[in-house]
Amino acid sequence: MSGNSMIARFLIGLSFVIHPALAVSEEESKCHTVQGPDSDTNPGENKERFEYRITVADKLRLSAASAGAEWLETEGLLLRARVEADSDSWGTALQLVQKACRQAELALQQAEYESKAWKNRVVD
Amino acid sequence: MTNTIKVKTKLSGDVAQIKSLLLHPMETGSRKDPDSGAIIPAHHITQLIFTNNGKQVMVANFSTAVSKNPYFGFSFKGAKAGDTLNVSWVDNIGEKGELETSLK
Amino acid sequence: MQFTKRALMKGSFAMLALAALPRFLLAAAWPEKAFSAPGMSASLKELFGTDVTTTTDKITLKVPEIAENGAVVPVSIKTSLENVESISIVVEKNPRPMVANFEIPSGTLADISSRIKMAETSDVTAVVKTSDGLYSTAKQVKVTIGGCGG
Amino acid sequence: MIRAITIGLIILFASMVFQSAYAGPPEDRRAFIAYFESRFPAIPFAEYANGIYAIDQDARDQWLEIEEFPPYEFAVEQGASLWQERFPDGKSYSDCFKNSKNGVRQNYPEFDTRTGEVVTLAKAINLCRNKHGQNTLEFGGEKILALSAFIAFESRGEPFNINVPNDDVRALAAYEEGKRFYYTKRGQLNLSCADCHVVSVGQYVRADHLSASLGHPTHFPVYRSKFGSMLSLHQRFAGCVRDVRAKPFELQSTEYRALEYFLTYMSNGLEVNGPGARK
Repeated sequence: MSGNSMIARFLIGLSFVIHPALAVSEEESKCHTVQGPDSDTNPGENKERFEYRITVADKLRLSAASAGAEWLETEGLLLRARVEADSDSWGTALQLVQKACRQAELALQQAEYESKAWKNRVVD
Repeated sequence: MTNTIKVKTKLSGDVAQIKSLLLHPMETGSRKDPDSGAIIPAHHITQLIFTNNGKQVMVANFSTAVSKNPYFGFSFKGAKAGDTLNVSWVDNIGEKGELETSLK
Repeated sequence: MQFTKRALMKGSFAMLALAALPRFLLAAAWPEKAFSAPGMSASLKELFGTDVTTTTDKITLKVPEIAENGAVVPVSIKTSLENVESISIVVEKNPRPMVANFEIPSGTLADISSRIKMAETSDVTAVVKTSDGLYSTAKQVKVTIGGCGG
Repeated sequence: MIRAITIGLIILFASMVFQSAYAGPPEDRRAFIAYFESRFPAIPFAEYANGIYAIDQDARDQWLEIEEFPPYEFAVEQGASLWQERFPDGKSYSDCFKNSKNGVRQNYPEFDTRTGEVVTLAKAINLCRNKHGQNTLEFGGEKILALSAFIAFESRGEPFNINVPNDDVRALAAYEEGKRFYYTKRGQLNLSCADCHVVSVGQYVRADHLSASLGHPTHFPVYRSKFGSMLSLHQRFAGCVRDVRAKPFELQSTEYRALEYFLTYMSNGLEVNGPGARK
């Protein structure tokens, strides 16, 4: 890895920087995609929809955690989602859940891939 | 309790080399508490004074921009083994520290 | 480079704690105005009555080129100038540029070292007051934002 | 003739497979050291104990200035007085750490064949306290850091001598777990310890040079200028894990203890030079 690409990796920061072969496609994803703010909201059903999705996301997060692969911000995103939901900001809440859910999914994929891949990096 | 002052002295002829390390937070007064968000008030050493056998050999005046747990080193002439070196500091809220040692 | 137990222990055994005595009665007052002045020129004027200094190569200022950590920048100053009365460290870009001032009575060598905080990349200036005026020398120290650190 | 060659090849091949499949700790360590030696031919082995200051001259000069009178001396002093305290049963720490005259830092982490656990120095301090009816000190807290600093100080100059007993499969499993942790990419940045500290060693991360893994544990605990306080190796691990944007593990967790076991074994032969001073 060159110095520049190393720096680039750090600068990318908050975006997903998982190897392309690892990315979970939208079709495979267990997470619901939110198209934009409020596009997915529907008075009366918001609460139910939110609770379902946050449960899915949190389960994925816990699976990632038990694989020792949980990402730094995932739990925080879910906590923020809960705060938004409590103040009826359903659009924002669902977006945060989606982001956390995708993070958890990618973390799990990462753990699965790494369960074998790490061996290829051992200095020998 | 740990003294807030540590001193190392070295005599070469009649020159005493003094190195000192002080235990002090040296708060600038512009830092915020990460939890409460409240500004942490300035708390810093203002003067550090060295006397040798009662004669003042150094007065160091510090602002908040001297590093946390300050280090200060200097040398003076006319010293001999057995001289009494006194080191003392005072800070902006009136706290003090003092240490006395003999040169060797 | 070895840091031996012996070298350090020697230092720690040299200490002896005593009850506090009011040594501060002996010293001149802490120059509060110079330390709270917001600009380099103002802080020099507060302390010395003027901000005019003569640059000289007779002051040796040792600072790093790039600070490892802006919170702890080692600074050493010594000078071959005669009749030195005080040495000051000034960091131009600090919110309050006057960092420290050391009063040098006769018999004390004009040779000091300390560690200072720097808010950003700036010139560090050593100002030496002698019986015939103010002298200075300056060097730039780069302060960077670390990656991970240590 | 052909048969002899075939058999010879089979034996050769089998031994290669055997070797790579069963590369044990000593082989790992030799390869690890050889890697850094080929990356930095000018740096003598012993220098790796100085961490980043082995490869960054400007930073080294500043570090040496700090070492003129390092702020960790307050922690060493505090640790020395804690070490001398007597427990209510009349015993003290020196009763738990048998060969403490030559220091003990160099022997930790130690694999306890009785419990099957990796025991780090911090763990050993608390085990000692518990054995003599004392409460458990908070990991990463001031007291345990002061004791660790004092113990490291008393052990200076002793070469690390971590043992992975080859007659205990659990010891090898713990070592392997640490090794796996070390090479596993994690977090949003998808980086392993080795990505930064082996593959990209010496390169910049923003304004910092990446230090070599060889020698990483020798100087802990350290006084970090950034925090103005002492920091344990596990707190540093947590910092790195956070830096790659993964959720850190608990201090003294099985994961970090295994990692410390592996990493310190890699540094066998380097001298204890803790406590250290870092930016």
